[in-house]
Amino acid sequence: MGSLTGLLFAGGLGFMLLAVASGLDFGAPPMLIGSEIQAHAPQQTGAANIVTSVVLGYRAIDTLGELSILFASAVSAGLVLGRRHTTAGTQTKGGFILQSGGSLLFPLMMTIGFYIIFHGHLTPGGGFQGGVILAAAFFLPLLARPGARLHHKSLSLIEGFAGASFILIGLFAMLEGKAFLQPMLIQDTLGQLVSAGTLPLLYLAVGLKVGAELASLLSRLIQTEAPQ
Amino acid sequence: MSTNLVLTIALPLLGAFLLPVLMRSSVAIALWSGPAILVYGCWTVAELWLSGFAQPLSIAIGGFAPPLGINLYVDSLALLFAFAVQLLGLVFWPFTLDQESARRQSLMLLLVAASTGLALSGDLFNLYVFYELAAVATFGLASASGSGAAYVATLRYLILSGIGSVLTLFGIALIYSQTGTLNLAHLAQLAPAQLNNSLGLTAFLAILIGIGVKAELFPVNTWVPEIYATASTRLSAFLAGLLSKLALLIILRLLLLIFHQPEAAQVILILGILGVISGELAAWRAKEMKRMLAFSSIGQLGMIFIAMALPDGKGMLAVLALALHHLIIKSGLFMLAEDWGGALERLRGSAKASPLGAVLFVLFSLSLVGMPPLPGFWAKFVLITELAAQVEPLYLLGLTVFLLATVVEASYLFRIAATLYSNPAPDTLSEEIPKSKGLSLATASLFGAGMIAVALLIAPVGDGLQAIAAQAQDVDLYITTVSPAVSGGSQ
Amino acid sequence: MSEIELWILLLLAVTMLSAAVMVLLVKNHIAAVAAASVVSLGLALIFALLRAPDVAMTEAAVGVGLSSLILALALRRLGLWRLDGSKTKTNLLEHHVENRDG
Amino acid sequence: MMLTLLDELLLFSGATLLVALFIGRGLAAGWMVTILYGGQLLALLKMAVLGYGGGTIASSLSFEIMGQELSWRFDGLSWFFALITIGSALLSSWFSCGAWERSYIRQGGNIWLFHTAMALNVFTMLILLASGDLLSLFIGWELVSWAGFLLMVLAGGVATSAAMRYITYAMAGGMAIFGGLALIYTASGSLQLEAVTTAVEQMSGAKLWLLVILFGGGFGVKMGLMPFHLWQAPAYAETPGPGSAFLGAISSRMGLFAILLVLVKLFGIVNIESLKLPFTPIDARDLLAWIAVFTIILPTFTAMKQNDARHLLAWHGIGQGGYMLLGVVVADAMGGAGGLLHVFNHATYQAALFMAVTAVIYRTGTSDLNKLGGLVVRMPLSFVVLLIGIIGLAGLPPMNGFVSKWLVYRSLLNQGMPLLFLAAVIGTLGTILSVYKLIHNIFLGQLRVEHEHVSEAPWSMMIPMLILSAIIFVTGLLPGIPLEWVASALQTVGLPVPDHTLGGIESASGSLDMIWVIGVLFAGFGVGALVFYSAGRSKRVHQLDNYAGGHFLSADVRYQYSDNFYAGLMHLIGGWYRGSFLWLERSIRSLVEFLSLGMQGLYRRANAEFYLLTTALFVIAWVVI
Amino acid sequence: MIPAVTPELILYTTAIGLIAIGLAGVVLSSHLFRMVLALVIAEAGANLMLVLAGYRWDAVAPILTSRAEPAAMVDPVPQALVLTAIVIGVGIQALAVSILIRIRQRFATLDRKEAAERMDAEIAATLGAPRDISQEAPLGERPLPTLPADQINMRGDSP
Repeated sequence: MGSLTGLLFAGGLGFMLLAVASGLDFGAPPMLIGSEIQAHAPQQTGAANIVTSVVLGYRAIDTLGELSILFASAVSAGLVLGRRHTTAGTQTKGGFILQSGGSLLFPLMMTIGFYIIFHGHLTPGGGFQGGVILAAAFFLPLLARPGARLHHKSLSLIEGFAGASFILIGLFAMLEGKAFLQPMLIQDTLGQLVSAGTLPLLYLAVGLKVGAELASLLSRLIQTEAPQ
Repeated sequence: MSTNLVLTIALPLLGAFLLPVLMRSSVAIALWSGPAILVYGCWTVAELWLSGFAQPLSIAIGGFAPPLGINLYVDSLALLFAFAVQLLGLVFWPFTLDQESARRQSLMLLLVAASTGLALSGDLFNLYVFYELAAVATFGLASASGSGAAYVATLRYLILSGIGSVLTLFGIALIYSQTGTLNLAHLAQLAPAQLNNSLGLTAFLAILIGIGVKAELFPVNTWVPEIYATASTRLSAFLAGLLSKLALLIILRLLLLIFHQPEAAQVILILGILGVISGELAAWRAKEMKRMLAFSSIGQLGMIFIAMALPDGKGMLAVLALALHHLIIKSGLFMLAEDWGGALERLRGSAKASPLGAVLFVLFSLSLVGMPPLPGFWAKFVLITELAAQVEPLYLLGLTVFLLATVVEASYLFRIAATLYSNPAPDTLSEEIPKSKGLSLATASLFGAGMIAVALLIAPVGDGLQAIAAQAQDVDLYITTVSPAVSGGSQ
Repeated sequence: MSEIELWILLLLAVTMLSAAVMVLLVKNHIAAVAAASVVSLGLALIFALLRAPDVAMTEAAVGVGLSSLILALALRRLGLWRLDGSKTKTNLLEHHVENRDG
Repeated sequence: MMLTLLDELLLFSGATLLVALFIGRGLAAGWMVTILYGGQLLALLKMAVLGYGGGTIASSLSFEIMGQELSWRFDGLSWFFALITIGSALLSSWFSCGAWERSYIRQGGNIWLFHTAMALNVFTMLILLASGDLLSLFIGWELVSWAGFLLMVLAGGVATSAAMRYITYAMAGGMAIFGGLALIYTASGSLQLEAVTTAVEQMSGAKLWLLVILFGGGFGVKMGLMPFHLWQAPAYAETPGPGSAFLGAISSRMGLFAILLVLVKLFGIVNIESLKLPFTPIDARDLLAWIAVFTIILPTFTAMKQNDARHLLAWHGIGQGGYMLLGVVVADAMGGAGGLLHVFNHATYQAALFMAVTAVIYRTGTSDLNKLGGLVVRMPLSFVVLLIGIIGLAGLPPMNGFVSKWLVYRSLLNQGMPLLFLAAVIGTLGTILSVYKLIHNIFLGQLRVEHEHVSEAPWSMMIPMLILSAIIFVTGLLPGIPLEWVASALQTVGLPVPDHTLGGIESASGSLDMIWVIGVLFAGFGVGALVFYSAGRSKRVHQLDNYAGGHFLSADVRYQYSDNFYAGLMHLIGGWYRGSFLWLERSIRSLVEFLSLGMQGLYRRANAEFYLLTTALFVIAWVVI
Repeated sequence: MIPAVTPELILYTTAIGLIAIGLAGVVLSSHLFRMVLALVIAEAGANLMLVLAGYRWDAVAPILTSRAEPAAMVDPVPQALVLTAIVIGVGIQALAVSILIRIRQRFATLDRKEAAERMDAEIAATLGAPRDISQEAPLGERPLPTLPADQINMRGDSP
């Protein structure tokens, strides 16, 4: 009975939301700030990828908040899962293919990850996507050799300093008399790698932070003991 | 320097990121960096306030003019709450020195940063981000007590809050689809033309329910008794005292600036009334102090929601007064509850063991039920005069419920007070009687002193609040301060 | 939007919605996680169709990859990593789970 | 800044509170506080002009908070009530010094808290009496409520639950007043006293009814008016001795003061009279009068069943409040004067009675009427005080209670309200019956063995009792003295003032001159005494110099029983005691308990997401459809 | 009348359908892990909704290829928002999963009701307070209060 009500209510809510959404003019958004940003982004941020200029320029503090959320959840997960238990003995090693594949893939993935990060202001992709790939790169050896330990100290160093540098870049702008997180050093070479001033630096910070965060999160997950 | 205000958000974040690293190198620096940052934050806000702050101002982050970039909107209300956040962050700072303290402290710093952001931000999605940050930090701190019950309670809270976020995000999506902007001032400009319809209302209600989870809005507050019973008392005090008020502040800003429809106010009113009824009645039967406080805070927030539902921002002063009053009193009561956990029966004779604590409890209770010279009375007075001025029967129902709830409140609060002052059961040893002592008692005394100071200075405080309320409810002032100008429209 | 895109969209929508339902109804947890990642994958494709390559990439990396990885790891740690779902009833309409340890 | 006389009084009172608060632990503190009460009385007497003719004296204290003006002032009415307040505080405090104080401390009582609570009560009452606008009235009201709570809760144990019950009632009353205040503020935009008049002019019938119910109910709770009377008796009775004398004398009269101020003075009896109860010939004034009458009858008959002297007196206190309200509601010259005079008279004899009972408790350790008896031979002075007190309480000449009750009866007859008169007389009958039980079971009959060595109450207790007795008799003989003050108070609230002389009342429909009445009475006594002493020699025998059933009596044999008093009468009327109000109170409590249970169920292990879903569905459906 | 199958119908249905399915899943699941999964699905729906807010017919992705032609682009802002939202979502999901692991270790159950019961029992035990409602018979306690009639001391009844 209760479940039926739940289903009906969820369906009803969906139907009503749909009815409301049907009042929207799909495909012709007002784009009040969208078109404005589109017009000014190249001059103001120097990034060809306008999404990047929004993420790291116009709404940089959102991104900072988002990094903080990821950090908060990693810290919380650390608090919840407590100190890591080494349960390597109970786990079987990955097969040969996985192992060798892992060691082969590692440099490749690192390269791809950094590539994506550094081209975030030009092409789709950026710190988050690259960061995930970096995390995967770190994580792969762990999957292949469960006994292997990630270097947690260095991970947490990266984690802390990457996040801090994002803020410090922002504060640096303030020192220069500009606003917090204001993009600087914009070159007039749209489409080039060094066109977007501090934006790629920010993305690098994001990428490193996301990568380190996720890697430590995953390793923490994999190293918690399984229930008997 | 007004732009330094950004530092009240940025520095705690910086501190949070670096704390785990610092902890590895120097424990002393790590231990004191958090409080130092918060002291600096307090000072920054206070300095701005004292240096003749009169006109609200808007700080553009990243140097992009408001509707494009994100801005902080700084008026007296926002400053007041920003100050409260930094101060309470300091008061409730987890001073411990174990392996996990770095994590806990960095979560606390994140919570402070997020709360400050909630108080200051002038952008809808940015508010959402800070809201989520506060939520995640809360989850971490709530589960940090490490008991199984705390994990279950946190998970239940997390899922409820997650669903709330989905609804909020949906509401934001609706608003953005309709108007194409996220800046509150810009939305306030566009709202009469574009959001004054059922779509706007739906968006508001979705956001209301989503954010209401934190603001202890009636049916989505079932996490309250669970979390407050399992989390550390300091966290509960921070959540009940401050974070709920910040969520409320967001709803209030949305209501004042953007959604003027009477239906929005009515929904809030009805849910507020139900919240008062359910919270106060549930508290009446609570057998344990923390639960009693949890339920009572649901009831109190219901009262604030009732005040918020008054049309045309009339309830602004009442909301402000009730919220600040509740902030002081509930924090103090939670600090007392820190040592007075357990069944209420166990508290018999506690007044002898800790007279100061018992006196504080009675004072807080008196203020909570609105005994005249104490601040609670004035807050309630402002509310009921505004409520009685309304013609709609629903508001009068709210008034009646409010008055009756106060009676129930007095009944259960003073039952506890009577227990404190009664003689202990004959077979209890004096060591078994819980005492209120040490840091928690000192903190509670701090809030007690604050309350008495407000009671003595009620006239200037009242004038100040009136000025703040008048400034906050001035929509035109908000718009002109931010002055969101967009040259091109949609093409 | 062209005709073909419309059909692709329809196909994706149907797949995603049915995968979403599967997430809740299917007995095996692994299958549920897999279904969830199908939803994410569909979403990524839709994002791509909607001219949002950044979002599509992120969704693919985070939603399909990372999120599934986390969930799968969690399944192992939770002791739910079983390929046969016969013993576990986590059915949507069931209120009690016979098998406590999952 | 010049201090006005009122400022002096309030400062004095505040100083008393501070003295009690900071140096109230020593034994001498009681005397110090008592002397300070005397000082307050002097300060009040400096304002005696208020009691003889009127005018107002304002305090230089005033605030403006959140746009509300707060001010304080004294007029004839306030002065009259303040006189009773300070007078009873002075005598109660005097009574508590010395012997009683020592025994209280020996029993583990906190004398410091007691003195502080008393001083706080007096201070808050003065603030209430001085209120110059509705807001300060409410502030004073709440302060008095909580101060009373403090005094009641002192004794602990049983007293705590009684006080808890009191505070729940008082909060309910306070909130009703708060609601009424809000309505007036809405109607007139101000909380000055005149705002009530403005509001009354603007309001419709239904709203006026609401206002009368809110204010009448709110103030009535304090007075212990009919449906709200249950709290009062246990709360007053369980307060430590002198405290209950003080509370019984004045505390609940604050409700009458507020009713006089708000309903009679500002609302106007005429306006109350114009409110008709739909479908009946009754108007709001009749309703109040009938409530007053039932408040006389039911508690009085409840008092008759009490077996504890303090509870018996406390129940009477409720009933006597009914006479006061009745007189005030009748609102002609005699009724108003009778009602107000009764406030004074009641304070005197009620304090005397409570003190006498406390003296008995001090000596015997009990106030259980079934465990006492025959004390007249051991405590003759206390017996006399109690006798004077109960004559006053029963409203018989030559004591002061007779005058005020006579005035009330007279006005009822004058105004053509025979049914009310009849009911009031039934109430008096109950009073006489039950006070006889009181004096008989304590002082008359067989002395108990365990009380063989009891002695008279110590002088520290005796002197205030004797002073009160003297006041009771003197104001019974010369009612013109208090009637002068009453006249001034009546003038302040706008009620007609009767023609009064030193000996009583002059009026066309019948005058009363107590000097004559008492002269005749004593002449009668004299004749009786003459007959008694001239008729022959009387012989004194010892109580036990007697026999029953062929056996000589000894002290350890009970031959005189006092329990199950009035068995015959109870056989007749016992069936009427149904405890309906208790039942009502308990049902409300159960209802709250039940709802509370339900609400906890709502929160406990709730499917929160389902609530969220449901709410979202309904609110969105509401706006979409 | 059956509405024509337009892209917006499909897209909005998908987005809101995902939200509704997620909501229903959270409400109805009896397993905590499935609740987390349902939450993930609902979040996906909200993200899609947000992207839809910025879509524009016949526009290109918001990436400038050269400075010359500012062609019609889709709105970049919602895309930035969704980027943020996705990462937030995964963060919350990771936290939820780690809490799940702990619950599983402590209580050896992931059933929603059982976990809630265990939580209640543990809260009651740590707080030392009697549980508000007896477990066997919900609302079964006599609703009449345990009125301390003997204490309140009502000597004699009123008629």
